[in-house]
Amino acid sequence: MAATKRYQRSDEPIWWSLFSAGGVCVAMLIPALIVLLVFGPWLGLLSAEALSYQRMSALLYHPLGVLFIGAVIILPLFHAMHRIHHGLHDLQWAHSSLAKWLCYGSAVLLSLLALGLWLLGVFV
Amino acid sequence: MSRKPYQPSMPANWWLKHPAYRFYMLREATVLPLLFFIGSLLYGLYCLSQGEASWLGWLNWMQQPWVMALNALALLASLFHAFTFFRLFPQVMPLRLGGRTLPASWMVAGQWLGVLLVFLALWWLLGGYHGSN
Amino acid sequence: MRQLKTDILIVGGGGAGLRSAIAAAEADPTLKVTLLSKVYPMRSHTVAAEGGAAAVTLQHDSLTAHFEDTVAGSDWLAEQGVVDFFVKQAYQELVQLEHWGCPWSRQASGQVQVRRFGGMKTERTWFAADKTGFHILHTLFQTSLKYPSIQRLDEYFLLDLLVHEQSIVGALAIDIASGELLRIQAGSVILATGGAGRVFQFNTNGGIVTGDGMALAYRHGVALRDMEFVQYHPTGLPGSGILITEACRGEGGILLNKDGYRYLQDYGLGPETPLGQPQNKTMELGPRDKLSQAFWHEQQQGRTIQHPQGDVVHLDLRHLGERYLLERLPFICELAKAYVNVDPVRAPIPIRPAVHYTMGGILTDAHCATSIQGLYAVGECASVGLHGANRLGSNSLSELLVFGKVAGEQAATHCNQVRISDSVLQELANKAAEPIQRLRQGDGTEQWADLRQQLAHTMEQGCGIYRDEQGLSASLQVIADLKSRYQQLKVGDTSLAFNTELLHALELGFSLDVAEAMCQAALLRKESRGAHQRRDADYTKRNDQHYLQHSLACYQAGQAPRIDWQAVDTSIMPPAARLYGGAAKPEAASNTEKTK
Amino acid sequence: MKQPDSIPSDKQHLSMTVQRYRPEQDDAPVWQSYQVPYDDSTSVLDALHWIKEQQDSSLAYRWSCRMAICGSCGVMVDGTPKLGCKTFLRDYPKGLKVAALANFPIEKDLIVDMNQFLHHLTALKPYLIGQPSSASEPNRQSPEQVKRYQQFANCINCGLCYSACPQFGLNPEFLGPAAIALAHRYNLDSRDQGKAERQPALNSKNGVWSCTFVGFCSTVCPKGVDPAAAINQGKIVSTMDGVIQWFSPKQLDTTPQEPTS
Ligand SMILES: Cc1cc2nc3c(=O)[nH]c(=O)nc-3n(C[C@H](O)[C@H](O)[C@H](O)COP(=O)(O)OP(=O)(O)OC[C@H]3O[C@@H](n4cnc5c(N)ncnc54)[C@H](O)[C@@H]3O)c2cc1C
Ligand code: SF4
Ligand code: F3S
Ligand code: FES
Repeated sequence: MAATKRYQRSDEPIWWSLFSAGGVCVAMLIPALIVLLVFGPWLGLLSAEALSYQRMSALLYHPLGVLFIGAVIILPLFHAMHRIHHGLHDLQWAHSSLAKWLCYGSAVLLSLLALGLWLLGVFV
Repeated sequence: MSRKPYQPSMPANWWLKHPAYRFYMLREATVLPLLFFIGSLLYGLYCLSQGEASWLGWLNWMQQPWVMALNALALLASLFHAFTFFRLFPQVMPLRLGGRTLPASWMVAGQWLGVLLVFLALWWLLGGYHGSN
Repeated sequence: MRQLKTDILIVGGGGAGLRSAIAAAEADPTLKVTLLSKVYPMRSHTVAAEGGAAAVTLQHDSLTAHFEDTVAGSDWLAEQGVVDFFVKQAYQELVQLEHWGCPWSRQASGQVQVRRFGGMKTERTWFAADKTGFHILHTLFQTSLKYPSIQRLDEYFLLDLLVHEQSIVGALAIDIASGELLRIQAGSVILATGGAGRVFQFNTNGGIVTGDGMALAYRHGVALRDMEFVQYHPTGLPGSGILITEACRGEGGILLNKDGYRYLQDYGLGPETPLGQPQNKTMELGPRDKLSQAFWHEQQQGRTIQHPQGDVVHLDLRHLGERYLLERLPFICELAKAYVNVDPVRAPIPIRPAVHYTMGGILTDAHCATSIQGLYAVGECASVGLHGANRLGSNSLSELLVFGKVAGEQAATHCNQVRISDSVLQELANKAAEPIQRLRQGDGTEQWADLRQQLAHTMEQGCGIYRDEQGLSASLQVIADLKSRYQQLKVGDTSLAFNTELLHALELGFSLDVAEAMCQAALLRKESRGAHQRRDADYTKRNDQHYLQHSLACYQAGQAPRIDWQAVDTSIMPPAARLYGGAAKPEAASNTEKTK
Repeated sequence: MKQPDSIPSDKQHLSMTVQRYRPEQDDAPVWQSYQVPYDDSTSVLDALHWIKEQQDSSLAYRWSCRMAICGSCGVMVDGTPKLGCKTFLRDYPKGLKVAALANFPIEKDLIVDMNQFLHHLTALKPYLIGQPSSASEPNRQSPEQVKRYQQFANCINCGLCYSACPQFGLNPEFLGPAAIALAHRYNLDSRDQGKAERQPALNSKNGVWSCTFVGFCSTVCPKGVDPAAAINQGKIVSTMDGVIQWFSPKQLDTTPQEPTS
């Protein structure tokens, strides 16, 4: 069995780690966030004042707000784009590395956008 | 030659052919409504950075029926995702306590408890108490 | 016809074949070792062994004790020099398997655990839950992947041996996938083709256990020794014959007749042992032949239980408790649930005796060599002389390892250099190909399935747990008849690729020869010994004066075999009564003294 | 279909549709139906035997132990991979369809080419690598240590998980559930020191990383091996392995690709 095949280490660990972390966030945080943000006012769980501009910018532009951005936007983005990337392969629509670039590239760009908007809020 | 192996190929719609595959695809598809919700958040983030009027506009936008409907879908999707994800966790990371593996059902229950706690914490953080006074 | 040249050809990918392949590869890595098997190695029937493998392990045990148990178990028909060698090697072989990764069950201290087994004085059976054979086979198979010199021919079927002037020169095989013939030239050949239990109707054996290697060696003039000794396992499932391991009784399971009575105490195996305290060599832990015979008597007296698939008795494990059962006997629980719809935690398992093991086989010397230069045989297909008239459970898995190693090393050192011209070899191969060509063109009327069914039926009838002259003669007659009908076989499937009908037809041909040797030897052994029990008035007792001898069935084309007799090596422990249960105690003690 | 004479009238029967493919005459598989007698204990394998012996002797399928331990008899039953000998007609009173295992090339009728599977198995060095603690005595291993890998040692190489796994269907180079479970088994064995030799293949694209945790492999496994768990635990191992390689300065020079010899 003298197979002298060379194995190339896959770069998946990076994407998979982000995907998994994102998966945890989506499972743990997103349901609560949707319930509160979307249905909170409507269900009377939150007062109008709770979501006021002042409170929200105070909360979000707090230095720890970046964690929030990471947990509910950036990681879920990578989670989603990872699944889309594999889904395209599953559907036999795209096998190329182009699909991979597009998927993870857009996750990166949107993440940068989120960070940028946050920085904008914090410093401007 | 008597050998002529027949090479099967995966039909394009293979994922419709078995309940297990449909379940899998549904799980993968949970990210589509999720993306919409993430988009909503990004939009909110943008609006917040643009000042109060714009933020109020976003809050209004979020209460549009079609936005709410799509986000309701995102909620269902995230719950379904959580359901599948929590079940996988004990498989991927079996926890051992004193030489015994923790029963999977405990770990699943623990995670749902986590969801509940997160909800309460977030509610508190967002000012849920305001509503109660 | 494709051609291949190799140094050592091993036929059979079971425990015996794999162990010898590894031994040969280790003995001389420059030799080309070819492992040929009609099924992928891990499908070999070794995979089904459940209970365990024996070797003296505990402090208070001794080689002498294992020796005595084996010889007494064999009803003094074992070759004592061989047994002596075997008990000394067994431990190292099991350790070797441990070093190769076999997941033996362990004690809390991390040491290997041993369990009780029928006919053994002391706990000395190593086990891997109740899938010992499975783990042994997979460990061997996986280990064999390490050796670059071992080349496998998976799903190749051995058609014949190529023998030139009493020396082996190779073999002819068929590539099952394509139907092509393959001529293999080899310096030595090891047959490790397993037993022949499938010639009987109710058996614990897999479909591949059809006696192929036995028949081929036999046709080439190697004698089949002690073929009349066929072991019935007392606990097979009704219908399928699927084995419920002896380990169930080792763990404390009990056998009950229809009155819920532990009937074994009526057959010299008592006194009754308290529930949950099994005792070696007593009651349920008596030897297999005695237990199967006891069933037969109960059945005669109407004390067995009616089951849709025939008469049964009950194997009760309920008192062991769910947790213990799932830990120690998980596979048994799985099998009982699937095949008889019984959960052993809640209900007793219906069981009946089923043919399990062929003690006899290809005659070899203590080094696994046959009378053909360069041809070796090992494992269940061989008769190296370990089991005599009755094999003790858990001795045969150890046998595969101990003698597999011997065979591999012998084959490596005696890889013979017979010079043979290509044309002579081709001539031999062409001749060997004739039967299959005939079958392929056969235009008869007989169906393989019918003949096989009738063979299995007549063996069960005439050559079962109890035999007599009339029954055996009748079976021989039927077999002779089947053999002539075999000449009229029609193989409906004319394709080349995976023609399994053709293979079944070939197997049937082998089975017929083996069955005939069994019946003929049984007919001429006019005594009762071990697994061979005669009902004829004069033959119900062991008769050392005339029959302390091996039978040798010698092939005679066109007629039943000639039976020769061969002296038995009893140099270490002289024949004595074979006693179990309470009766064995003083006797066993004095035996030990004698031989120590 | 007309009922053949040989069916005993006192037995129930049902329709079993079997996939046929005769390489010497067919270009693609076709279906053929049989009326098969059955009772409570008739397995799919028994039914195939019945067809072969009574109806069509050319039907080809693999089997050996008929007790769910040799791994020969995998087939698709109504689209789900199963062991023929452990699947019972009593559970399909409306009839059933039996086909060759999915995702493998079909050789004839229900027989598929298993060589790729064997090849993948071999690639991962599924044997103990390392020296025993003593040449003549067994290594010590506590029951807990056995338990860590035992489940993954129970694989009978039946290949059902490969038929269940769409990722293997899409990419036959994927080493697949059983092979990775077996590698994991040895990696978890306290006696083994071969992880470094197995890891390059596991770390590669066709190793653990082709799996998207469909999980169906574990559902169909007749022996409770849970290959999905093995692979996904393997993803953590592979990730850690990568991190370690990343941070260990000595390793930085060598490429992560390694010959497997
Ligand atoms: C259900 C069961 C349980 C058992 N339990 C125990 C136990 O607990 N302890 C114990 O010690 N013993 C046990 N035994 C007995 C023991 O398992 C067998 O005797 C032993 O495994 C036989 O091994 P083998 O290598 O000789 O043959 P097998 O494992 O039967 O292998 C035979 C090989 O030969 C090949 N072959 C045969 N014919 C051909 C041909 N024509 N062409 C090419 N290849 C061919 C087959 O493909 C196969 O690879 C048990 C037996 C059975 C049936
Ligand atoms: S993991 Fe399970 S399904 Fe896969 S080959 Fe092994 S036993 Fe079969
Ligand atoms: S089905 Fe396939 S994708 Fe992974 S979890 Fe099992 S290997
Ligand atoms: S025939 Fe052996 S697993 Fe089914």
